[in-house]
Amino acid sequence: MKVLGLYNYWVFTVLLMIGLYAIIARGNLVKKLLGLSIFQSAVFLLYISMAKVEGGTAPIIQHAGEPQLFSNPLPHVLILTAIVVGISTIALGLAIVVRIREEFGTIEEDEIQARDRDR
Amino acid sequence: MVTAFGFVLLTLLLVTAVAIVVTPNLFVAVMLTSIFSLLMAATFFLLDAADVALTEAAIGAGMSTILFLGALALIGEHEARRRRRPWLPLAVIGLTAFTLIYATFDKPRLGDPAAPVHQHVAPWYLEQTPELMGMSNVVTAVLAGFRAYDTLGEVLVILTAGFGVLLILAERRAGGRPDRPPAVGLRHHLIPRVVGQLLIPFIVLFGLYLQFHGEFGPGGGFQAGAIIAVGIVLHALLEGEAAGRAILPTRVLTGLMAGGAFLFAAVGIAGMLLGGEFLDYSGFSADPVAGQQLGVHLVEAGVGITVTGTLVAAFHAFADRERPA
Amino acid sequence: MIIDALSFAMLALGGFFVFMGGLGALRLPDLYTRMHAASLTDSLGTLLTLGGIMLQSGWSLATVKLLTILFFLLMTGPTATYALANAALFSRDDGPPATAP
Amino acid sequence: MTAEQLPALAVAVPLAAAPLAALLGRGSLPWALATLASAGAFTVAILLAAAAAGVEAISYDVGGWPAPFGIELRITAFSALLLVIITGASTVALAGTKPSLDAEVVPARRPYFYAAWLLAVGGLSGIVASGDAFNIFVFMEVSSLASYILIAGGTDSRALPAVFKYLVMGTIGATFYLIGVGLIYMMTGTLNLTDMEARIGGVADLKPILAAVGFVTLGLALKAGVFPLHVWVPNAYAWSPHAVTAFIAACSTKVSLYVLLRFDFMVFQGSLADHDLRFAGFLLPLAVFAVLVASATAMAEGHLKRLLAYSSVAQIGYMVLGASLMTPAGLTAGIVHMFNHALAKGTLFLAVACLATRFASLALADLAGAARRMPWTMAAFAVGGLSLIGIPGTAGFVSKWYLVVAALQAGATGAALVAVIVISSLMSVWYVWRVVEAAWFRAPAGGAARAEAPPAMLAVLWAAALANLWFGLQPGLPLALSGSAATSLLKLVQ
Repeated sequence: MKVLGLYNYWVFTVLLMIGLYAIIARGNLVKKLLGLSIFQSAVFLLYISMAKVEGGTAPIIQHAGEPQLFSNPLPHVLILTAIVVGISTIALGLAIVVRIREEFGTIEEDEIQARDRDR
Repeated sequence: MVTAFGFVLLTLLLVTAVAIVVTPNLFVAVMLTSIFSLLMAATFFLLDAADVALTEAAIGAGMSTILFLGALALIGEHEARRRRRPWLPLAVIGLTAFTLIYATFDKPRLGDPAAPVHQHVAPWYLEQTPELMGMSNVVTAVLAGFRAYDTLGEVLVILTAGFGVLLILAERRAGGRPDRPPAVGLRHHLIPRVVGQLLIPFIVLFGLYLQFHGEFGPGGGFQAGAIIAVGIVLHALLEGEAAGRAILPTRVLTGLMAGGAFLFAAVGIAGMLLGGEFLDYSGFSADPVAGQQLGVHLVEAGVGITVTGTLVAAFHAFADRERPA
Repeated sequence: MIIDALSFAMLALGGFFVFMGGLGALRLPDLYTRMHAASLTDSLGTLLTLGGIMLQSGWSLATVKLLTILFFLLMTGPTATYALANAALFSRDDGPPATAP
Repeated sequence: MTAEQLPALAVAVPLAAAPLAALLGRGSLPWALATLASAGAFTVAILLAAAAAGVEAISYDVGGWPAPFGIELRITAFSALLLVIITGASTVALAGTKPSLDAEVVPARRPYFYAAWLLAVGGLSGIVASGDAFNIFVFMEVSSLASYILIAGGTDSRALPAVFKYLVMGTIGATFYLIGVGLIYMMTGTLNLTDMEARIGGVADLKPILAAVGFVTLGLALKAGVFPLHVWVPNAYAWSPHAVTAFIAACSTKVSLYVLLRFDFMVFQGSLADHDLRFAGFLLPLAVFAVLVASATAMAEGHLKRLLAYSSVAQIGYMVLGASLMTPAGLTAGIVHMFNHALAKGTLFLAVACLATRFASLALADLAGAARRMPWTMAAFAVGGLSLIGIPGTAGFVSKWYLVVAALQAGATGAALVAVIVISSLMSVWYVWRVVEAAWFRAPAGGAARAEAPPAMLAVLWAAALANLWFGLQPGLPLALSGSAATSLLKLVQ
């Protein structure tokens, strides 16, 4: 069970790496943003996985007073925040990419660099 | 059974992520990202994070996809293929992966109730929420109450992003295609239009339900704001950009964005004026618990207003732009 | 007992249609036939699956919610298929015939 | 409102003013509100600095919830110093560059631009005021997103690729930080920094903590522009509006450095044996490379703003160098250099903003004879340059002197470090001289008619230049704050 219990963390690691690879190795700016979005989602998975309690339920107290087992609410709160931060970054990044496309006529990193140098 | 299902979902997540990176068509990649978000939302739900799942579905799979598509309409969908030397990225990734895998070996097993993460602060929230806040959704109580300051920061992040999109796309460039017909949406397509119009009231209603029911069940300002924004965006998609703008002009949207955030900050400052700390709601009413609830309502309202305004404004900023020649 | 058996049959059949829909979307030659296959998932697949779950949940709030979900899916699914077909018809671009969608 | 509310006010004033600035239309009103709110925050910061100088920390429970459950604001001497730097730089940069801002920010963008400026101020203040690890992440994102907007807010389209690179690298840095915080939270169950310090010692399984050290340090080093993670810095500084460069160059990377030191000295030091040695072993070489390589690049750089940006990377190296000596003197030097560098670089970039009102291009070749056309501007630039080099009598000398003293205490490596400091100072003489030579000793291309910057800009520029001299001769206040910051950071290092 030890291995199964860590599967979430391994998926987190691999997703993180896939995202990071897309960011670093891909020249297309939209691809980079998509990679960034995977990269951030991976971290959400890390937090939510650590919040899980075996046999627990969502932290909504139905019958006050009865002892119940709940999953940890704090990481949920943190990740709610992080999701919003994520889409904010993506939206801003997309706006910049649109402007780059208008100014430079391309969204490939190396072509932008080439045109940047010509100016 | 649930474990096995989670296992499958996680594996699908991996497959989808690889497909996103590999596909040369950006449009396909964006649609796959939407699927990725839905799978992620399902995973969160299995891990008992109902609120997070709702947010991921509404924001990750919904709004984020719409924004990507709006941008792709201006950018074009093909990725250029180039041979690049992948050694440096691979080295960086290898090192990071090694660190993380190394770290996992001492991590507590998934779901272990004795893990340190469940010991210190978290039980306090679960115990004190009914007493101090008088609400059943602990996530909402922590989000808008105990850690409301974080949430203020979060509202400001999305406000900043909204202002950023408006600022960056404020500059209009000549050289768009003049012969392009004005965007009329799906006005000439009867079936989607009728069905879509039928759905919009329900979408908005569901958003409002989430807004006001957040204390008792999954929901709250972020989810509500995102879903209401989707409803408004759907209207603009069906009736055309101009009609969408007519019901909520940029001026109004800016007002909503700024107003919601200012409402949140003002609630905080009111707490100070009433003799407490910043964001202390207990002074709002003679009964501290009622004061807390009022404060949470106001704060969530601010969140909902800002999120709606920002997402709709960001959509219009992309949709209302002419594609460069 | 009978209800259990019925719901099991519905779930299994629903799963089968979803699978066939997916297979068709992958294997059929062009966009329109693929869409035809995919709509199988939308209609029969969801109907049977949700029906099976409804039988399991009995008369409760969950059933009402499931009915609502079913209602929305039955409305949006065909509309989405229509919009897709329409877009394909207007752009006259069926895509390369033998690649995965 | 009483003095107890000051920590919250330091953050709330700019943040509450930000949405209002967006509603004030396209005229000068947003600018006026931003300047006013910034000046208000500056006043709060000075009051806080006075209050924090004598005590270990001022603690403030947001929402009235006690510390590990609610979010705590924690103002130490270190954070108060940074608050002064942030709000001071913002106020000066806003007040002193109105004509330059009017020229560079088109009217349609102004309401959002000034709102973003206030959000950047509030976000940076929020980071240094916060005592909660996740809260720091949230405000880091507020300030980062706002900075991206400010940098892209001008008319130079070269800023766009630069800001995209900054956005991607900044997000990676912030996400790495978030991973690190998650790992620590996983092992300690708390997010409050003080609480973390106390509980991290009880963690038996150290592997996640070690990984967290790596992620937090790397993520923050990325955001701080520590060599070799500085590649986003030069272009982001160079092509942004000049007022923005003056503001961001003065404070933004230093705030990330602050968080880095806060974590490494206070949180990790308590639990990990020899953490200080590993920290120094990792950062000291990077600092030395930063100082030497970035200075050398600046020597060869042909564009004034990029030259100054590379110099900033080198100066970050000095701060890291001081910190990684792990002695009170070294840390004091590193921290006081944050203040003095903000003064010097702020002055230099303000002078650049003045130059840009009359010169279309800021390439060194195009600045020939600038001193004949704008003698007052260039004189102030020279004062800032002297302070950057570290000539006695200027603020820059104070930190260089402390740095040399601290290095001399460090034995054999110390002597080598002194050599590095001396060599790099000579290099900075070279690159400042290149500007001076172009401005004074080359014939102007066009006419040599006097065309000074607007008087309001000159007045603020000279106030900043004179501050360099004042704090060179009277370094008591920043030194006292830095010294007390260094002592509190080092309390866990044996």
